[in-house]
Amino acid sequence: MLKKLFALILIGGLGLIFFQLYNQRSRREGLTKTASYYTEKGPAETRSANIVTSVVVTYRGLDTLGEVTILFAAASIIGFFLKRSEKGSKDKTIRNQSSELLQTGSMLLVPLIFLLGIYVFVNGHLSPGGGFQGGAIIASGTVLAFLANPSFEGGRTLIHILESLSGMFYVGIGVAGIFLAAGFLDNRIFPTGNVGSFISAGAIPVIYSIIGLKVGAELSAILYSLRDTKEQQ
Amino acid sequence: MHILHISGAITLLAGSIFLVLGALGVVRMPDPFNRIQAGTKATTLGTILVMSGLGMLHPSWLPKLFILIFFIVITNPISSHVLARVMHNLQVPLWSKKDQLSEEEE
Amino acid sequence: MVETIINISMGLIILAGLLGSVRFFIGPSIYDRVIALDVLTIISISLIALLSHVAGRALFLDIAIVYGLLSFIAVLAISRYLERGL
Amino acid sequence: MLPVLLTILVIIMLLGGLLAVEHKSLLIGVISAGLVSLTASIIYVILAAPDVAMTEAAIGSGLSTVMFLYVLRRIKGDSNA
Repeated sequence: MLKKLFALILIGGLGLIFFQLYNQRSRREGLTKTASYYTEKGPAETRSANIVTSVVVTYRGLDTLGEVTILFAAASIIGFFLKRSEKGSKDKTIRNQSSELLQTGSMLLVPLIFLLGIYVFVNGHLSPGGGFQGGAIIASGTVLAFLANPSFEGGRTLIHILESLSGMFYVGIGVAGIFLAAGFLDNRIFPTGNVGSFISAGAIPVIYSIIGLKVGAELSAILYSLRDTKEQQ
Repeated sequence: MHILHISGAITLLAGSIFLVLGALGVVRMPDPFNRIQAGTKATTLGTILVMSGLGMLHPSWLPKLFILIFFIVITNPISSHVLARVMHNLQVPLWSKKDQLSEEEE
Repeated sequence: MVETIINISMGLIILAGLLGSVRFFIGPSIYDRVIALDVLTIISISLIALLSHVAGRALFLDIAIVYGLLSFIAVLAISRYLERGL
Repeated sequence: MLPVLLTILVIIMLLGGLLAVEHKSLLIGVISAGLVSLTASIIYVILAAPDVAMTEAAIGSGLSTVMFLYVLRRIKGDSNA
């Protein structure tokens, strides 16, 4: 009872502070200095129609590399700590089969979801979305395959190959930017087209495809290891 | 051109009325089986009508709207079927006390 | 004329969302809440499509497409969890 | 129309978060988290941030629910509703 009262008082105090902040705010006219630089120079320099993409991939590309590295570390730690059940010993978990309608529907829908994910990360420089979103959509396709068939085993080696190769290519393109263009992860190593056309923005679609494949492979690997953990007792 | 806009807006209105009726069915129906029936059928039709109305208002959006209708028409029955199957297997109580789908004959 | 009808239908869709969330919050069993979540995702697909008309940008339809293809996975996962098939 | 919609969405979102915290059943908490992510995605669309809305839609609609359910299955062994 006392604990709840304390929590209520805490929430009330926080609400009061936020209300004060809300009352005293002043509407900012125009953009900040960094934001106005991105919106003015971004399309001209990177030739990408989506300014968020040009910031994420080019101006702050090193941060994106760090995020991908963190995701890789998380996936490998989960794979390390959640032990897989051995091949010889029978898996104790009883999983009920899914209905026939779901199995038939998933045969149509899993490739469609993969296709949507590829569309999202290939079109990242033109429309909302990009590598992380496309990777999450691809992992959702893996989820659907698991739901339709609980003992689904396809693509386990492909995931590990994709994970390693895409990481190598990402750093490779970044290093190529040092030699062929202005700096690490510069997108002008390929010819930049016109803003808004499909083949434009230099290396941004290539980098986003690599990020999408890597994120999709890592999230799928996490799902595989979450599914295959040994049951307690 | 103007006729197309007005008919698109009316189709949109019809679709939103179906959405409201579906949601009302979800609130008012007595047991989960009736609710899933009202909530899936009416809202699927309502979404299709809303997308068609938007397609009449903006003819250049038609490809994306067709893809959207296609996805909804495929995915919606699958999810409601799986949920209804689970409810039947776990013997959720019916409102009418008489199970027409029960396996054992008397 | 056209804009008035569109405003009315937007109000109706908001009303539908309110009704669906009423069932979500009072729903006695877990199944009622899952059904309400399913209905709410379908309503929100229509809402996002209508918002893209209000904003006049076809870009927002991409988000509606993502929801249209992925929203049923949550319902599917909860159903498979309940019948112990996950 | 849009401010009214924003207010309604924020209220639904707050109630969903409260339900997720306060309800005894963990499964209902997972479903409420799905509702919170749904409303957050619509709010991002209204505030004209399509990239963030796309992220929220891709992560929150299926993936996070499934990961929560896998963990729930592991820690509880057998449980229904």
